[in-house]
Amino acid sequence: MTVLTRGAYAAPGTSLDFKTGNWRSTEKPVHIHAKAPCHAACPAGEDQQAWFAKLQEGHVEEAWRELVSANPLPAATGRVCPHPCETACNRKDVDGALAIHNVERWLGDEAIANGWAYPVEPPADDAPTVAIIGAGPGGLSAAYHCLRQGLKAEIFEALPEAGGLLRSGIPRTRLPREPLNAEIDRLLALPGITLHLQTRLGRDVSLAELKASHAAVLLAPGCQESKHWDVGGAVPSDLHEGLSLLREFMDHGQFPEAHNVVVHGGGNTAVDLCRLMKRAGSEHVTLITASGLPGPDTDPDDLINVVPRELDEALEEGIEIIDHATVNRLIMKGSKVTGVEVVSLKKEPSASGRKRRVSFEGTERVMEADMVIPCIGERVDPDGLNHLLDGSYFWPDSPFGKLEDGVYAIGDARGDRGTVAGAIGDGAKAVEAAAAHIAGRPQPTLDTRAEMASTGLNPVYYALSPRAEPPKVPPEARTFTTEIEGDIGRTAALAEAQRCLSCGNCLACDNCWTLCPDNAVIKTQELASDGSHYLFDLDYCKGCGLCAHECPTGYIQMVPETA
Amino acid sequence: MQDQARLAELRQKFGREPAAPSEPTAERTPREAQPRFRGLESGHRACQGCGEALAARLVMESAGPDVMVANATGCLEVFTTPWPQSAWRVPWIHSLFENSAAVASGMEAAMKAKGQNTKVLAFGGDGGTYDIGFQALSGMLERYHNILYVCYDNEAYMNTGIQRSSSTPHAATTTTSPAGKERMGKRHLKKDLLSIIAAHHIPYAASASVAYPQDLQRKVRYAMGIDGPTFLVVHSPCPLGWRHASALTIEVARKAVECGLFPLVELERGAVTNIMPIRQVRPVTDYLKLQGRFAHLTRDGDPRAQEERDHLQALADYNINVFGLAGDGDDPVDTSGITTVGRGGPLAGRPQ
Amino acid sequence: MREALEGSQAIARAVSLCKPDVVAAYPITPQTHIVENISKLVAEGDLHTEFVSVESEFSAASVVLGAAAAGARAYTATASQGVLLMAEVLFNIAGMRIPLVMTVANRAVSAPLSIWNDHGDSMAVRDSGWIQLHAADNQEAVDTTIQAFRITQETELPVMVCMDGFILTHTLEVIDLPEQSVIDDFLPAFEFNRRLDPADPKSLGTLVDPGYFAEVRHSHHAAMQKALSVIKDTDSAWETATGRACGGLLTVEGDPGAAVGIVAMGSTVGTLRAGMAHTPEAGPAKLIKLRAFRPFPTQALIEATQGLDHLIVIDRAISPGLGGILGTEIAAILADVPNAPKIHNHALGLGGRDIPETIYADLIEAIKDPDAPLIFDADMAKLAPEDR
Amino acid sequence: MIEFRIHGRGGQGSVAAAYLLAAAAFEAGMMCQAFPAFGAERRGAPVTAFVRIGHGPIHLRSQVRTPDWLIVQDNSLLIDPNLTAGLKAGGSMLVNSGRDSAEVAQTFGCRALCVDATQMAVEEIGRPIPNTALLAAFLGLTGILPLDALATALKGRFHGKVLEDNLRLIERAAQSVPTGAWKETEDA
Repeated sequence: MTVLTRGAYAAPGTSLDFKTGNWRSTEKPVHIHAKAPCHAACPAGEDQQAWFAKLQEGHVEEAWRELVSANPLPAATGRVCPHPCETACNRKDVDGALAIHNVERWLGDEAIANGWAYPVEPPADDAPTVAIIGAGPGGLSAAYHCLRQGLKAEIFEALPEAGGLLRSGIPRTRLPREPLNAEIDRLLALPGITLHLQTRLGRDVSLAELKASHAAVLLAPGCQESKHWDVGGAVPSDLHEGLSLLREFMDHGQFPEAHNVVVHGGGNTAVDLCRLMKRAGSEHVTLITASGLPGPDTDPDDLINVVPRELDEALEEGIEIIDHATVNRLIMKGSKVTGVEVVSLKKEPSASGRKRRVSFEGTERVMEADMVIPCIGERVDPDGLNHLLDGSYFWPDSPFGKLEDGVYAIGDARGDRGTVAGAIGDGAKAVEAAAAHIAGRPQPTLDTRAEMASTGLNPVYYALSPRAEPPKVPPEARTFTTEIEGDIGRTAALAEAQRCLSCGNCLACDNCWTLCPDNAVIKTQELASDGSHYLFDLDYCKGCGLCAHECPTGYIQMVPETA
Repeated sequence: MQDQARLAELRQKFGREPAAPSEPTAERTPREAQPRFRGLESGHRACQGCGEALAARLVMESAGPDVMVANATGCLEVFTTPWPQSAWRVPWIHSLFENSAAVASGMEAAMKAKGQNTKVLAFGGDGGTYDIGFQALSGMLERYHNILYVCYDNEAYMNTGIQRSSSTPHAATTTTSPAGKERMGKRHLKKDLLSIIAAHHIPYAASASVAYPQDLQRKVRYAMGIDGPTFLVVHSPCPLGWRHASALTIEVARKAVECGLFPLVELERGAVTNIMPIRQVRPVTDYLKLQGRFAHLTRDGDPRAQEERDHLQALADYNINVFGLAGDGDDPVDTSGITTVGRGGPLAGRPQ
Repeated sequence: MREALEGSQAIARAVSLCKPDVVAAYPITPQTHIVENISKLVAEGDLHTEFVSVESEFSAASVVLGAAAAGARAYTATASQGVLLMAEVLFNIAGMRIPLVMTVANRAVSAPLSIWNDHGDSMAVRDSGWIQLHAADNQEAVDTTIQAFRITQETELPVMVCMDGFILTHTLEVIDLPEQSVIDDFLPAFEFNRRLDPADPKSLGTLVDPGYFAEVRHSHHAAMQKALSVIKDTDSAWETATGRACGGLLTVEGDPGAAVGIVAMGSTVGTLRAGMAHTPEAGPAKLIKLRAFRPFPTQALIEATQGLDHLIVIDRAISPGLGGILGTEIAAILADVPNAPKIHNHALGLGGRDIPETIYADLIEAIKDPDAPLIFDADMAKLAPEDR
Repeated sequence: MIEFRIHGRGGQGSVAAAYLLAAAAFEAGMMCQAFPAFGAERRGAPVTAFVRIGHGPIHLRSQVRTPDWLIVQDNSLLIDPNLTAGLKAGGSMLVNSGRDSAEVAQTFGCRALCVDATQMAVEEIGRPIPNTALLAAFLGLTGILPLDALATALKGRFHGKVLEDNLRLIERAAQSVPTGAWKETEDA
């Protein structure tokens, strides 16, 4: 029996005997570790938030190591990637997305300059060897991830140099040779990677041999064959196909002369070509694309697949773009083209669900042209791979690229790819699956965590801070060889890191600890079991939801009591 | 020296500071090892999302263990001390509704008489401060007691079930200022208490809000360092009385500041010495629409609602003009009171 | 040392001898001279105390509550409206069992406004749970004030020392003020183990639910009953220290064989004593001077009234609609006592009405008059017929 | 027991006179009691104060209804026919007045003496406060208490020049009346 105290005084802190936790009727707070949208959007599988966290602490090398745990070629991707991470960045509607792309490049360049070692160990002498077809970004990534999985890698490349599309399909104004060579050389120098140049599948080696001699085969051949292009059966006699024109230019430094150029297509190659032709002296360069230009109402499916920055630069340089259109007819004088008839067109939904292209009668118009360049994409060279292709590409069912046991597809050769970063991500995933296959482990699964939308954040806690922009060569000073975009620099890179909202993950801001009216958030000195610094004391938490509402990052969410 | 030894003993006993790395911490529970003074402990019986409980907890953390508290009758008193339990870890006394300032005066006189330095705090709600305890408060200030008086302002008599006080904002509904065919909630204005307090020419008087805990705690620490009467009014939303979701307590408090209806200002010897500029001034409707007590003001098509909204907007504009609250983004003080976050906590890792 | 002192001045000096840490008071007639004299002692440096000049009696009571709770010996004084303005705090002080001392310079309660003496004020707070001791003269007031500090400390019950306003407070008489060393020996240093202390931070003034409130009140009542012996013992100790007693709970004087007894509190006792001496023709009486009104010395009163046929109970306040307060209480006490005297209850001296020494004979005479009025000295001729 | 009633006007020191007289009695080894007729009056209004002195304890606390002595501090009060109400047979009245004593005695039907105490006070202490002079004259007349006792009581209340002036004043006032003229009623 509790005995009355004189005057009914109470002893300090005795309210702890009264567990208010049972007042929680419906919901309790939990830490959810949602995926940040940058991470979710990154085809290479980078966790930008994680490496920005290291940068915030001022640990640049650690940030790079964190970055290359997914992507071994940041100096390259930091120059060529269309950075869907920035498009997804929740900060874009506040004061501009983080300049993830530029910081990535800076980190990659820093690693080259400082000779930082990749975070891999040499594989054991008796480690299984994986065969990799193609030394483009996908193949290189796969080789690197083999080392991370304790496997050896043997790369077979048809060309005399490694680099694939990075070397052959991207102008130096975007990706100069020096960082590309340095990064590829550093990677290929890692013990455990063997490279066979000028070794072509179907000619020098066969898939069956490789399957027999290696623990797994990873196919990263890229797309080397231009797709056939004609307009109603007509083909100009002097037809220059886009990618080969670009390769030619990059090998010889010259373009055929033309005054009015029409480029037909909607990818980076098309835009690169437009800009180079313009710079080479063509008076009018027009891009005709079936896709839409970026805008508030543009459906992501409909959006032109070009690095936004590049598109801006192209417009800046005077390239004309006709969107939602196609070349309906070539106007020929003999076998030479003198003009094109353009018609408006849109991708409309069809009964099957796949989009179909519908051109609209009555919108035809004619424009002058003395050169038409199709830039509608390439297909996989079918040599030695015929039985694995479905049309022009591989179409693996698995996100890990598995075509059959021990054989995986990587990169552009997959019908659903199209970026360097995607190829790099494929390399990592394919190796992960292959390693599991080799070791007899269960196949890996995808990270299915929810993505943290901007609506899940509480933006008031973030001080406004404008996005850093790198220096750029002005349009009039641009050449064929000088890199247009400059280095963001250390100061700006570190400042950008501070702008990371840490979407969906704890940034140890103390808000929950500070704002709990019930003192039911406990701060821990060591990391709590869930990796944060905070515990919910459910003995006292009344479930008001204040911590979740005031969590800047959406890391705290209220879930049903029974969950 | 003696004070230091005593403080050390108190800290040891009540876990005011984190243990140094060399100290053994194994015997302390995580709760005991909290790197802050737990003056107001868990297990109190405040409503979910109670702004007053939060405000009191923040005040106690900054005030520290070497204090004693006189608490007026009200929610805070009732929910913290249902015998035989108490949520307080400092010496604390509740006497009556209207006399916390006077009881505190006596405590302070006792400390003076005995040559002790323990700081005396007096707590009251808006009822106990703006209304019934106003006289005792005025006397306390005039007599220049070394007391920090904290008013937890939730703008009505919440303890008795939401009756209007002189702190209730104009046009807010309470059970004694309901809206109806003839009335649009409270007919009168919120009393400008801070000006009256400041007119006592005391060293320091300030307003604070639970939405800005760092600012609030800075003000408490500042007041604690003053030997003389100081006054702090803390805007403390009441989810029950203001009729908003319990998770929105901070949001509502923040909007009150951002729209200008609850200016955060500091006055020394009656003169305004600091204000917290509003980073982005919001219309009062942003604040009103979150709360059921203003629901009658957000009805479409009611000209009376429009008029009262405009009235409240005019009052907010008045505050903004009088105190110069409209913030300029480039102003270095713009974010001084605003809690912003970065990895590793509010102060860590911010670019200087 | 014997001195000719005004009552208020004597009280101020007595309080000063007890070395209070905190004094808080608000001036009100007829208490004013007490606080003025204390202020003067402070101003002259003769009394080292925190003198808090509050803005109301309500705050005066609140300040001494806070001071005592914080471990200080605390004192206040008031009267009349001041008592009523304090009322809420007085209940609170007692309910929290806070030890402190207050002088009430008894005065009538308005309306109509009257600055003169009666007991309406202290009677209005008789249920507040305070010890109430009445002084019959200024020497008793001084001695009781000093004793009160010891009693409150021992019982953890607040003590109200009641002295008739003007009649005592403003009367100069010969007072023996003890030496400081006598007080220092008599009165232990102030200790209050429930005090507010950061080293042992208790919470005082909690919310008590119905499951324990009855026990709170019981313990308070029990403490009051235990205080009876403390009051008595303290007076004995005082007598040992000074050779002077105040009469413990109550004293009986006059003719021990008399059939008539008179009970009175405060300064009335002296006048009745003089009347008895100067009008022997009225007959003898047993004069019962009641010192402790709360706690009520029930047993002592029963013993004192044994053998009496008539007991005249003098009130200096009434409970309108019932009668005299002391009279009603004593009637209730004696109701079950065999052969209890017949009670004649009269109120005298309301609102400062002067009580002449002839009152003694008049009261004795009135025993024979079954219609003797409750308010004994009220003159019906002064009332309109419909107001009689 | 000897009872006194002192009549005056607010500001003339009537209550102080009562206290001084009682204090003087205490100094002379007697018991004493002095108190005002408590009123809410302000400066200028009639004021009454009472003194009882005796060799034994004084219990009675009523106002003095049957005084042995009256001391009247203000000439203007002589218009009140009730001034001498209750004055014991053979009681006497000392009046601060320039009027003829016999005339006053005849008016009120008692022994009376007029002394211009105000004039003496103005001359000696520079203020028209007649109380100490009247008390001194009274003691000179009656010999109830030695003048030294009053001087001692004054020393308990005043200091410095005020005290010196008053000591001179009471000496002069005591000598201004026929010493011991009313002595026979000392034990009335």
